[in-house]
Amino acid sequence: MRDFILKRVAAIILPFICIYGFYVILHGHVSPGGSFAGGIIVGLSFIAYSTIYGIEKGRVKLPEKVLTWTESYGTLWYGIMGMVGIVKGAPFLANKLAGVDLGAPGALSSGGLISLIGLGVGIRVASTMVTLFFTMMEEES
Amino acid sequence: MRIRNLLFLLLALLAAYGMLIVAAELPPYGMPANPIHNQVAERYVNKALDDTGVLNMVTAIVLDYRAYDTMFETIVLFTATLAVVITLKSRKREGEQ
Amino acid sequence: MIASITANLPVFVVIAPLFVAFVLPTFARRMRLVEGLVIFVETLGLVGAGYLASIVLRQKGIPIIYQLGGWPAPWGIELEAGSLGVFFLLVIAGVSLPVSLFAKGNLTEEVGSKERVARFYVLYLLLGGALAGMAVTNDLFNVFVLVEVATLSCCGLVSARNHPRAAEAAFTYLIMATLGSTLVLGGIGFLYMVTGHLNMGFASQELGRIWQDYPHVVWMAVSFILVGFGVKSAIFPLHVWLPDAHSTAPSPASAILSGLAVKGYLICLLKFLYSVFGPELMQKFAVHRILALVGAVAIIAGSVLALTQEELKRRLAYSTVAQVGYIILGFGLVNTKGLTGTLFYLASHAVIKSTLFLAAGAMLAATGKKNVRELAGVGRKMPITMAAFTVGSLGLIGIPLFSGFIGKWYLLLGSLEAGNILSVAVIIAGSVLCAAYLLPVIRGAYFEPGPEEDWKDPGLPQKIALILLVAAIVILGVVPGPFLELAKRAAAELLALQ
Amino acid sequence: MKVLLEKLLVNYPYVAAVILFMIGALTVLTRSNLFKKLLGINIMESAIFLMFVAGGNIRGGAAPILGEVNPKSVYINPLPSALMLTGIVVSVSVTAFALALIVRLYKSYGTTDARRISQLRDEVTER
Repeated sequence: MRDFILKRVAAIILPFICIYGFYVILHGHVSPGGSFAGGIIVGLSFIAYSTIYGIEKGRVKLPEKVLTWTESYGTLWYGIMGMVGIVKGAPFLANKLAGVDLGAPGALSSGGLISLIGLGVGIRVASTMVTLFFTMMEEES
Repeated sequence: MRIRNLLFLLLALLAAYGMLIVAAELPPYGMPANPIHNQVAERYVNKALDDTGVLNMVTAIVLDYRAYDTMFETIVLFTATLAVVITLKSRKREGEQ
Repeated sequence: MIASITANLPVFVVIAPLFVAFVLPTFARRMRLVEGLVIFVETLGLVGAGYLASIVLRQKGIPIIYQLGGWPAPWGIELEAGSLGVFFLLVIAGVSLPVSLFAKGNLTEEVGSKERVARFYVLYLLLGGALAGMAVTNDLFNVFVLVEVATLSCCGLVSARNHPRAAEAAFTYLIMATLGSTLVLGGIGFLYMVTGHLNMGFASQELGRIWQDYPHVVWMAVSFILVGFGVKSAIFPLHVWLPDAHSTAPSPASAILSGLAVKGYLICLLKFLYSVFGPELMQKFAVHRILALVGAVAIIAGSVLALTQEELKRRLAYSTVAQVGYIILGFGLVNTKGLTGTLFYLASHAVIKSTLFLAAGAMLAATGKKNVRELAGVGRKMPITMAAFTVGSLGLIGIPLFSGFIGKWYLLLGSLEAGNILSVAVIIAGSVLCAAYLLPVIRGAYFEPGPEEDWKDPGLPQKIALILLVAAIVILGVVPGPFLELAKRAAAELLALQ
Repeated sequence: MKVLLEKLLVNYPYVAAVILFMIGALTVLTRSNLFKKLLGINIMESAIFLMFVAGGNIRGGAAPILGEVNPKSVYINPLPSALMLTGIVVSVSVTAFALALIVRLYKSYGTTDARRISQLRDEVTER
């Protein structure tokens, strides 16, 4: 797409969409929304970038290797957070029982491992959406 | 083909009738006394803040009480990505990389 | 350290293959490392399952309960490694280790480049993890999520073969299987709406108390779950996706799909029927009659359909439809002997069908011939492969000293105890039909002259895999000992829950 | 009959779920276009999600997030909502994979019609 207006508007809006996505991910435990919704918003900002500026430029922003790594280690991150419980002598995926500080209710840092897990899931969902989009688009061309 | 579709329609209407009877028999919609609002839901509503320290109870369930389900949910996404990639990336294209 | 590993073993057997699966895509090009890791983690799984089985046997069948996240039962998710769970864990580990050995260095032909092989292994491990999860889970919704992981990875394995027919088979499979899991989710929804519990034990208790208030709802839940798992495990009239999917997949994938994936769904169905609804409710709703009838029809129809197939892999796929019939028939005999038989038959069919599919795959790879008639004379040129095929066939027919016999024997005893003469006749007729569609293959391979071509046995890892599986068939048939003991305990536990 | 209708009137979300479910099932069974089959599956799943979420609702209840509403009102049951979050993600994954398979089939056969594809396949095997 070679539309000048579209490109300028996208250049202004897309960073904010991306940041808003991260906001939704990080505030999943104190407000509506959460890691899945936020992850999809982050993924969409990259998808919109690739549709407007062309798939090659999108690929430069997020190379295949980065996507593979976020895919794999984003999923592994969940498991590692689960192992915290086992290391502390509690069952798998324990949070309060593992002795993690739950913090003040309503604060961004509250919830112990929940916000950390949520961040991992969010990044993972974003990279999934982008990977699906790239794979299908490259097959079309 | 037309006859087969009509047959399916009849079958579906029959099944719909059965399911409507079931829908009528289910606990009345939106009543606080339904079996679904038992001690399980009560604990989630009343003690989520003490147990997990988060305000959003849905997040508390998704990422703490039933975190094991959510782990498999991310695995479903992971599986779907791999399946899509293995289906669409042909042999030739990858040989070129 | 050791203590914390053994204490968390029920969850480790599920997540160990998954963890390896997550990291595999990042070094997809280093083939030997990938293969080594897969075989390593499968071996670990076998060791873990064996240790759990020894604990459960020593505890006289008291299940190991594991509360995830430390949340007690009705609130959190609970894993239960009882006799049934460890029995199926042993089957999973015992079958998937030889299959991954068979796949070693053998997949590039059927799947493609190194990256594709690595992704194939990832899907394979994810399927293994999901099946292990099904074996130990004790939560209704968790079953649904695990079933979805298994479904998606099965369809991925089918479409891994780079061929339009594989994609078509995978699409049909995906649509049918998703239809099935939607129905399962609906059934779980009905159960949850009337009981308010997702834990199997609590839901079962609550259901026993309130089912009279909601007879239609419970009936609808039973039928949704029966049809849902019926589609997924290819019970006869719902089997239409199976022959295409299982015959077009790469050989190790066919082995694991026919041997294990179908069994995973059957184990879930067994858990729903016996641990949630309970034997008493099943008999009140006459579910056991339906199951016995459906099983009998499936045995006969599947065997007849298998007889008409020319292609070897398709014949084996239809044979799976018939053998699933035996297992469903066993679910319908609500007594200890019948359930023991059905569980043992499930295990022995898992081993036997993987052997048959792997041997058929090796023959296909060596000769390039798909049809039964073209495989004449292969027995003398590929002695080990054909010997494995022969042992597998004899086991499937139910010759004494092979594992299939014990399962069928207990099924017969169970049918006699239930006074079900029809199923006795069907079990024997099924064996005869099974001989009719498998023995011609063996006769052709050994006693008919073949073309003068240079067909060879596969490489060393493949031979070891086949020998391991054959050893498992013979050992299960000659000294079933602890394995039969586990099956008996599991059957008793399932029946005592009422 | 009258009792049935009265009860159905109370349980109207479940009736909507039944209707949606049947629309989806008929679409899957009678349409030969692969996209429509996929859409039918999605509609069926939505029906089940609707049933779950409606089951967890309480009339006049508040969304299960603390500190946002007046404390007098009751909170609805958060468990079905959490379960359906998982269900939706599963449905998204299935849709993505099915779309990929449709793209693959379209590249091989040049059509998205199931009947046409099976015809083409038979022609290929006959040759």
